[in-house]
Amino acid sequence: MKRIYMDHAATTSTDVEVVEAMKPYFTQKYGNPNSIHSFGQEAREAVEEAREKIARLIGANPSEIVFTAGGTEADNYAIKGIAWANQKKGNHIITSQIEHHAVLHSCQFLEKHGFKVTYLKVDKYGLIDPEDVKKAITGQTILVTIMHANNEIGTIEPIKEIGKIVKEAGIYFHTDSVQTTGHIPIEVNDLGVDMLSISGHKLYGPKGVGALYLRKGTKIVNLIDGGAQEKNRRAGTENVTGMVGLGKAVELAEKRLAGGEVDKVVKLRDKLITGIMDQIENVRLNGHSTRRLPGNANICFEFIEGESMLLNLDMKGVAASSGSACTSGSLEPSHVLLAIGLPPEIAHGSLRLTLGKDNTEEDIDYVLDILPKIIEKLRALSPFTGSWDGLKKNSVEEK
Amino acid sequence: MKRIYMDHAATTSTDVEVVEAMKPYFTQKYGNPNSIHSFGQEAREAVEEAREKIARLIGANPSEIVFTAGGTEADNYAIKGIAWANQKKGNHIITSQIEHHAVLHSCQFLEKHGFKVTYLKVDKYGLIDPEDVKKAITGQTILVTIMHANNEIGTIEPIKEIGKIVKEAGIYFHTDSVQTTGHIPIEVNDLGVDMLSISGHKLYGPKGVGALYLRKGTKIVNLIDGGAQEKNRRAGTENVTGMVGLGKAVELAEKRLAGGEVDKVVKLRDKLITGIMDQIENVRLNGHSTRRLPGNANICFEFIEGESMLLNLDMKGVAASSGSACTSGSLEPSHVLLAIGLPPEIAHGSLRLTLGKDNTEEDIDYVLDILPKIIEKLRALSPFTGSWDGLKKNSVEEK
Amino acid sequence: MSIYSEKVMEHFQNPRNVGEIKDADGIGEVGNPICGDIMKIYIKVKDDKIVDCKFKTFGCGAAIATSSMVTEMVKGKNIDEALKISNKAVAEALGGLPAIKMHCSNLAADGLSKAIEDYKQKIKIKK
Amino acid sequence: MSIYSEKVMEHFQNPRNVGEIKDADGIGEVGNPICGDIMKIYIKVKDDKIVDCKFKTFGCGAAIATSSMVTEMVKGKNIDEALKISNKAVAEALGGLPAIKMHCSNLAADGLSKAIEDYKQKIKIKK
Ligand SMILES: Cc1ncc(COP(=O)(O)O)c(C=O)c1O
Ligand SMILES: Cc1ncc(COP(=O)(O)O)c(C=O)c1O
Repeated sequence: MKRIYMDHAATTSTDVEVVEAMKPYFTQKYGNPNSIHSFGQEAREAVEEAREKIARLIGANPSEIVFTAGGTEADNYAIKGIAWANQKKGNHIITSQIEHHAVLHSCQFLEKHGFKVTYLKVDKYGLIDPEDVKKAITGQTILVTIMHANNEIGTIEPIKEIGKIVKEAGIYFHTDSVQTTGHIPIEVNDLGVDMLSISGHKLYGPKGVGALYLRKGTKIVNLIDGGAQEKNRRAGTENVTGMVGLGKAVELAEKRLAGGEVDKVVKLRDKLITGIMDQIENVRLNGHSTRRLPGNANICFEFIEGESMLLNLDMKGVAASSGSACTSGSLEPSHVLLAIGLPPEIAHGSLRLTLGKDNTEEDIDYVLDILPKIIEKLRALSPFTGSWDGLKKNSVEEK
Repeated sequence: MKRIYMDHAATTSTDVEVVEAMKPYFTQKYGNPNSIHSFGQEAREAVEEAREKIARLIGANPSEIVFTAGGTEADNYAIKGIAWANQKKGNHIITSQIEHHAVLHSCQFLEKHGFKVTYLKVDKYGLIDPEDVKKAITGQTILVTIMHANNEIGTIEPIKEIGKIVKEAGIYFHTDSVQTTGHIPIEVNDLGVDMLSISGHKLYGPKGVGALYLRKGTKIVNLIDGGAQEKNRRAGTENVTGMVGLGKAVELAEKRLAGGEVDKVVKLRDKLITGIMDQIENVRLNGHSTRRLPGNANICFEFIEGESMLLNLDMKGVAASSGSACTSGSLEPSHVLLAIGLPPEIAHGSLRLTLGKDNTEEDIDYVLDILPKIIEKLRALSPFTGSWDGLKKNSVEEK
Repeated sequence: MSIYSEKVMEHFQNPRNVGEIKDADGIGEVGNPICGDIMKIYIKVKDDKIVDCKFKTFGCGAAIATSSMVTEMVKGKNIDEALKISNKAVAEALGGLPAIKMHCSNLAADGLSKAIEDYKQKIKIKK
Repeated sequence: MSIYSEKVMEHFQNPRNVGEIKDADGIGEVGNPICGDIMKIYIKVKDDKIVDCKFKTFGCGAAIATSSMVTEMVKGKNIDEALKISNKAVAEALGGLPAIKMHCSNLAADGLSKAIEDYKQKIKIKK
């Protein structure tokens, strides 16, 4: 069976060229970069080369790049690290309701330790109003952390505008760029951020490696203590293959960005969205129509539930995801979909199709062919099809 | 030139079989294990298989294995996690002076947050006296963390004896097993530990992956917050290739352990140590003669400094390490060598040769051939050769 | 490879007894829009025996498969036997469910019980 | 590949002017056993000119190479010129040193200065 991967926001395949670049560092140049001997020094060279590539992509200095084990660690490091290091200055953090759990749960950890967190609301497109950031800043605020683009609905936030406000207030500014780095152009000085989180496996690099851009002079406490690696900022023997892989992935992404890859993906995405909206009734596009990630299509299909769509798509060879609770192990549907104002029963019917560099026009045609049938089949099973009137909101039981 | 790797305590090559096992998960089965579609589920299956292999090696239940990004993260997680989760019970932690920096610096982080830490002394062999652990326990003690074997001098600690004492006191017991897992037999119930840190790249697995054994019922707070991965114990998209690699490495280690690999390495190590002691004067073996890691030889050569030995060995193709300050970026020589009572000028002259599964009798012969000449050459440069009398302890300047 | 057993997937793909019974003798509704699972079970009873059973379900794979399974299990049973069918029994009949699905999405037997209660209530009123 | 430049490695492998000068006119010792670098510089002076210079060093690659380099740089220089040789100049002559080596192991010029001071002291006493 044909297999079509449309879940690139969840993870991407590791590019074949990336794997090739990593290979020698498994079995030949396998030294510890901290070792003085040639095995160590050849690994060291590779790590520093990778660091330079990342720095170049985002307009930073190589010494401002700290490797981590992924986007989640980068977020934890930035948020907890700034909090611990600057608690004498203040105990207030500003973030948004639609951040990734890596950010939200880091904030919640800090709330248990005496910090106060403001979770900013978003509008129906998932956009944060920079003015809200301004209003939320107090004399106690030490950090603002707002994601560059949302992983579920794809909305790209006005980071540059927020950056100006935060800079004026003399506060640290972090952005979770896991969904944007390598996919849209990024320049840390243009965005005005002090910290920026990157994850390898979202841009055709390996899983288990990421980076935090850390502006020179930023006062931060380590998340992971131990050896003197990463200039004393992140302990642990360097994941050399991972770093080399991330470096290569970034290099390839830079080329794609320069080569107009974004336009190609946007065109496919728009064809997909339009095709669905044209063919199927009672659907809603989540997120913003233009301020969105190139590959992201997120649509709610009323009267049915997300997981059942995913299973049907999977049986037809299409990999997708949903903001339905059932796919996450939690009970509630996606906090992002609730934050943009969707009622739970509609949030459960979301389908996220995220396109990548290897998706083709044929892939889109295929999905546009099978999806209407799947929706029809599931709606035939639904007690609500045609209207939500059957939903006895007050009589249904909690379990 | 012949290249001989004798720095296996720093890192090992990734076994060719391990790399083969990882490969499909880069470019084919690249799904996110949390995704419901087949790409995700085939990755999930691989991750759980790897978990089972690790559990089997150490006599644990698969649900008690939490993957991390390495030994350092496992140590940080265990120590900080227990501290934060149990601070209402007490604020005292017991460890030793010779722990890895991943442990020591985690403890120092906690000291800044109101915890008290006892750093137990060791004897001249680097051994901890279980009675000292007993004496150090107070009503406030919540955690004892003692390494299974020391990474520099190879001394294997009496974990089982300590485990009994700690268990009797009803306190959590963690051991850093980074240097022992896969190299000597380990059984968590026999050792009596609640937590045990593992690192992939010390046992022919990939770098950037490790695991923490976490006994069922252990009350711990996460180090890395975010998604619900690892049963809510360690957030971040799973490093599938890393986990698969660690699983395979553990599987191969289990076979080697069963096949008497340890004896082979011990024989080579003893030949190396004896050969050096017989040929060169003014040398001292660091660590214990028998209670030591199979592959570890750590010897001080008086009157000369470690880095200069390493450079000379490297020029002859031999990769080794030293406890000299010059190799670590810090100013002081190894805290381990100081803790076993060596004066700094002697600690600086340490050479660590750590053997691995692929070292041969010829490798040993080669080192025994070139090392005496190197020592002789360097001693000819030394102002102290023959005696330390020239060392004007009081007149030398601090810089 | 799937998060579900083959049996679950089989029922999910080919759910039995989908639909409503217009002149049902009892209707049971369980679930919760927050959790994302709502099941409606319709029964037709004759001489204390369940002669027909249909369902409509809004929910995940487990919700749909358990609904389908319970309608199969109940047919031909008398009311007392039917009331003994537990959610656990339905899950077992499907070859098990993933742990996270055991609570929220495994309610079909409860739905059936509710339908039977509804039937009993109606009978009472008639009498 | 090495942590050091080629020039450093060349001096490290083939250090110039190793040894002691038995009847030295000045001896300078710098360093610290904690840091693991101790250098002894011996000079022979004739008409205010340094005519010979030797060293003995306990230390890392940088310590040995800088010692060797300074003995080369100083030969034939008069005392005032020799005093102007800085640690930084020695490092530069070697094509640079790794950052972590700039402090602890780059003391050879200080050792030379000390040897010159020692010589001046001795002269004074003689006078
Ligand atoms: C005893 C010990 N603990 C912890 C570590 C840290 O492990 P990793 O390098 O995987 O973070 C090491 C090795 O570096 C070690 O030898
Ligand atoms: C916006 C965002 N932040 C953080 C993460 C976490 O990154 P990682 O999975 O590399 O830990 C993800 C993806 O999972 C993400 O989409």
